[in-house]
Amino acid sequence: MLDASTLYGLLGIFLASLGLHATILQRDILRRILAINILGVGVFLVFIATAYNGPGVAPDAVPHALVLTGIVVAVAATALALALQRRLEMLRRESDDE
Amino acid sequence: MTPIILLDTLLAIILLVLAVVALHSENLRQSIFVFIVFGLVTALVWARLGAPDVALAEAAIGSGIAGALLLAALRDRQPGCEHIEPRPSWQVLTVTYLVIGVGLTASWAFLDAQASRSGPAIGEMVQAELAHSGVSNPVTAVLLNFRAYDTLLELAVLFAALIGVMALGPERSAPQAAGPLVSHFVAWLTPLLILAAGYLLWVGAHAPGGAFQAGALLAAGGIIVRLSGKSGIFPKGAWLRVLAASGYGVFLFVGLAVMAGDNAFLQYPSDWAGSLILLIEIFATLSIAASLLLVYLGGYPNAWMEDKESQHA
Amino acid sequence: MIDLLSIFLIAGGLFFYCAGTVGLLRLPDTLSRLHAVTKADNLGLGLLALGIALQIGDPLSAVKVLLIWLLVLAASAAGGQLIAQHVVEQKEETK
Amino acid sequence: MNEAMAFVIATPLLGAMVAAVFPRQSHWLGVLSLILNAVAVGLLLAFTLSQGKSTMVLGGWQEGLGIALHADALATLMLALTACVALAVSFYATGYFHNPRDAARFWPLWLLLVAALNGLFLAGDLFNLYVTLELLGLSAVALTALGGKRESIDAALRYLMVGLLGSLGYLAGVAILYTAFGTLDMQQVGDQVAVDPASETALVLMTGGLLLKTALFPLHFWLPAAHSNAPAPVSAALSALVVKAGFYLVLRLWTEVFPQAVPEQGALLLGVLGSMAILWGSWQALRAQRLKLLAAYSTVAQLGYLFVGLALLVITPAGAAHDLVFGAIVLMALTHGFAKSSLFLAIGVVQQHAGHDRIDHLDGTSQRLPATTFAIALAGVALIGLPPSGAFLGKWHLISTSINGGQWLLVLVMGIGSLLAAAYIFRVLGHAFGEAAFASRPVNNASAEWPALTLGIIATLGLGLGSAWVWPFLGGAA
Repeated sequence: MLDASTLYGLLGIFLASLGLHATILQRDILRRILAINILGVGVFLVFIATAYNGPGVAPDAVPHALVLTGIVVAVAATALALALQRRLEMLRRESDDE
Repeated sequence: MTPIILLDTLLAIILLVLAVVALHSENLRQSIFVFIVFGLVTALVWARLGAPDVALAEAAIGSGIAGALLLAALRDRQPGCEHIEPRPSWQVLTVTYLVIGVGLTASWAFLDAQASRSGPAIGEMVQAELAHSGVSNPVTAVLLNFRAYDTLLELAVLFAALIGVMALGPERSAPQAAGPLVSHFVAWLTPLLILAAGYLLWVGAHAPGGAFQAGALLAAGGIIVRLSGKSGIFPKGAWLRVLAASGYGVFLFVGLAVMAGDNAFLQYPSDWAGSLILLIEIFATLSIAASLLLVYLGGYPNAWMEDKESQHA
Repeated sequence: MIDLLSIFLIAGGLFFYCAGTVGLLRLPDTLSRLHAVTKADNLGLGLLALGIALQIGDPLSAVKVLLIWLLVLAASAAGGQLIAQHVVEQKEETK
Repeated sequence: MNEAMAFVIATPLLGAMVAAVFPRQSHWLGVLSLILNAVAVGLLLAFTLSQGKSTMVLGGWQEGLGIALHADALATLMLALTACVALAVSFYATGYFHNPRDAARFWPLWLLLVAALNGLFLAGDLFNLYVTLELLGLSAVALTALGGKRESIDAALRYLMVGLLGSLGYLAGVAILYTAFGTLDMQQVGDQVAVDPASETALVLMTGGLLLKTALFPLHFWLPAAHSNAPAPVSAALSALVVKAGFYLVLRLWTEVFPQAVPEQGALLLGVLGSMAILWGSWQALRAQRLKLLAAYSTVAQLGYLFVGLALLVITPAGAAHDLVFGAIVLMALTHGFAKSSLFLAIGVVQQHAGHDRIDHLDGTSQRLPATTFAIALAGVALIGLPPSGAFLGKWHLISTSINGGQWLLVLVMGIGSLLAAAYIFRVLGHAFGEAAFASRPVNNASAEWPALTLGIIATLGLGLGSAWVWPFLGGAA
């Protein structure tokens, strides 16, 4: 019998694989940023699945805290990546105008 | 088949479908909207797995703020630059097989790890020491006491991203003022959001919530205010700089100050732990909100310096 | 009795949700889709909230659920108006 | 020694904060906080030399619940390298970033990068390492983008994506380890690791992620663009320190956390990849048209030596020979850190004076910039591995261990690598000492030139002549 922890752990690995695949293969940078976010969610899901101890039992709080940290780090990285991309497009437009 | 497994399977399928659509939809705008929905469903999964703190953060940051960032990036994009040649099929095939291999190996390892799980997890130590941490929400205890150092560095990561974004050209121009209905709604919603953020911050000590969720909520309020064309109410100049840096600054000062009493770095005296954690969280909330709002601007914020320098930036 | 009322309200809420979703999928243009979704979903959520509020013993929490409904109402009014405004502007541009 | 450890991490973090809040004063605030950092590192090094390894569990909790910091010989040596290079780079940067706006961006990011490195070298916790890796990665990317040109931004963006992929790979490994062992503490994980699917897969995922970050061939594709398009002081830090951080973690993981689970084939693979990195990196450095690109490819090659050393370390059974190889690796890493930062800073001086860094047009540099040319020569001696540099001793021990173990292929690779390194260094020096078309007076710009020269002297003379104490220090603490 598949328990929730196993189901969601494997789902996390599946999502991470999908994200990894698209991160490597996509060309458009916005799509790659999106893909790497999904890869991150997949890894976080493994942590949260591990923390789950079954219904009615308090889950392990440590992975929850780790994932919270991970979410903030991910959004920081996303913001930096998008700003770099924005700058790149600005410079591209300038050089096209010349 | 218990009903809960049915629900789990359904959630898993929805999540997978959303991920595939977000990753491979032809239309980038659609991809981003589906990604935002993906974030919200992920938050449901966190709630289902007994992680309400993470669910709140995911909905506010992973889906909300990240979605706003992506949408803003999409709006900046000039039409016509999306034409990109597809990759040769040998590359696609190689990567696909490689990723399948990695995924299967990781699944096998995960199953093995679950089966062979040995010894008490540190989660049990958390429960045992919770009473000495100064708060009763175990996630807050881990974030701000047991593993406070991680959180300190994480605030530094956010700060690094902020300074990095600032070096990349001018900020996005503010949108023109929205219609009367929206302005009215924003005027009504903003105090409510501030109230909700304050509540989340305070409640984090003993129930789901805390600095990150509160900060993200404040930042979301800030983004809405900015989108409605009223940026005048935000702090400027030195105040803004202090605010952005205060998150890890206050944390660091507290961490060092407690060493005066012959303690380790970040070892709060147990009588003071609750108050010190609240102090750190207040500044973390404000600084997270300021940082997230500033990175949303996508470049050098005009408000960072109040003098001539900012005009050329 | 209360249970029965809850079931009735929640079922009604679900019905309106389904109607709204069908409208979203089947109607031809943005404005009419918006019309279907905002009306039907707001009513659906209201019924759901009422049904759930009846199940909560604690009156304070029940009020909270209804407050959530009010917030969503306000947000969807503002959001709907924004989308509609956008559509109108686009139409004027293409004219 | 808790205070010293806390200050090693706190001084650059505090410096970043005040430099951001007072942007006009950022130059001297930045230098001041790195001087204080160097003092803290000096205290820690002195303590570790006399007392051996020390440990602090943050928050005063028991290890496992709280995050542990360990200062052992290896960690303090890396901290000392970072502190010295950081000071030299900082003095150089005060003259490099004339524009106050650039300075206001550079200092907070640069101090956060140093804080991340210090945190990474001391960390004893797998998830904390992830956070330090991300802090390191994001600040390194943002610094690379300070170059401002389209190539710099392009390189920074690719650097960011690769870095994120690497750290998520690492994090996936941590997730599996936590599932299996329920702890994040490196020692506690190390006690439980065995030859089982969970440990082996975690090892592969974490090593793979780190190899991507540390640019081992063939995962080096992003490095030359990033390192050659960043501003000169940033290039120096990236090549000398940041890629070393990834190698340092692989070394720690393979020797302390996973020694039970490391398969022989893993060592073989690292040896092969390291050898190819030596040959390919040296060859590309020889063909490079620009000085900065040459230096960047030379980093690819030098990382190869470190991984060849690690492969030798894994297959050498514990004992005197094992300790010898370990010391040789550390010595080579330190020497490369000093030499490469010296080279990049010197190139920065050349570039600012000549307006370009094309190797074929450098004739006459030795007359205009004698001190800088001397620094390039000193760094070159260390990169080739000539005596009396520290790299000579390191390479000598690696080669003699290979001969004793019958690894003739490795001996051949290291020989060819040294010849290629000699060729690319002498190609640069040949042009630098060549006759210029226009006679020009020597320039004396001490503030820009002495940091490179000092680092070069430490790499060649300091570490070469003083290296005898590295082995007892490492051995005594191990």
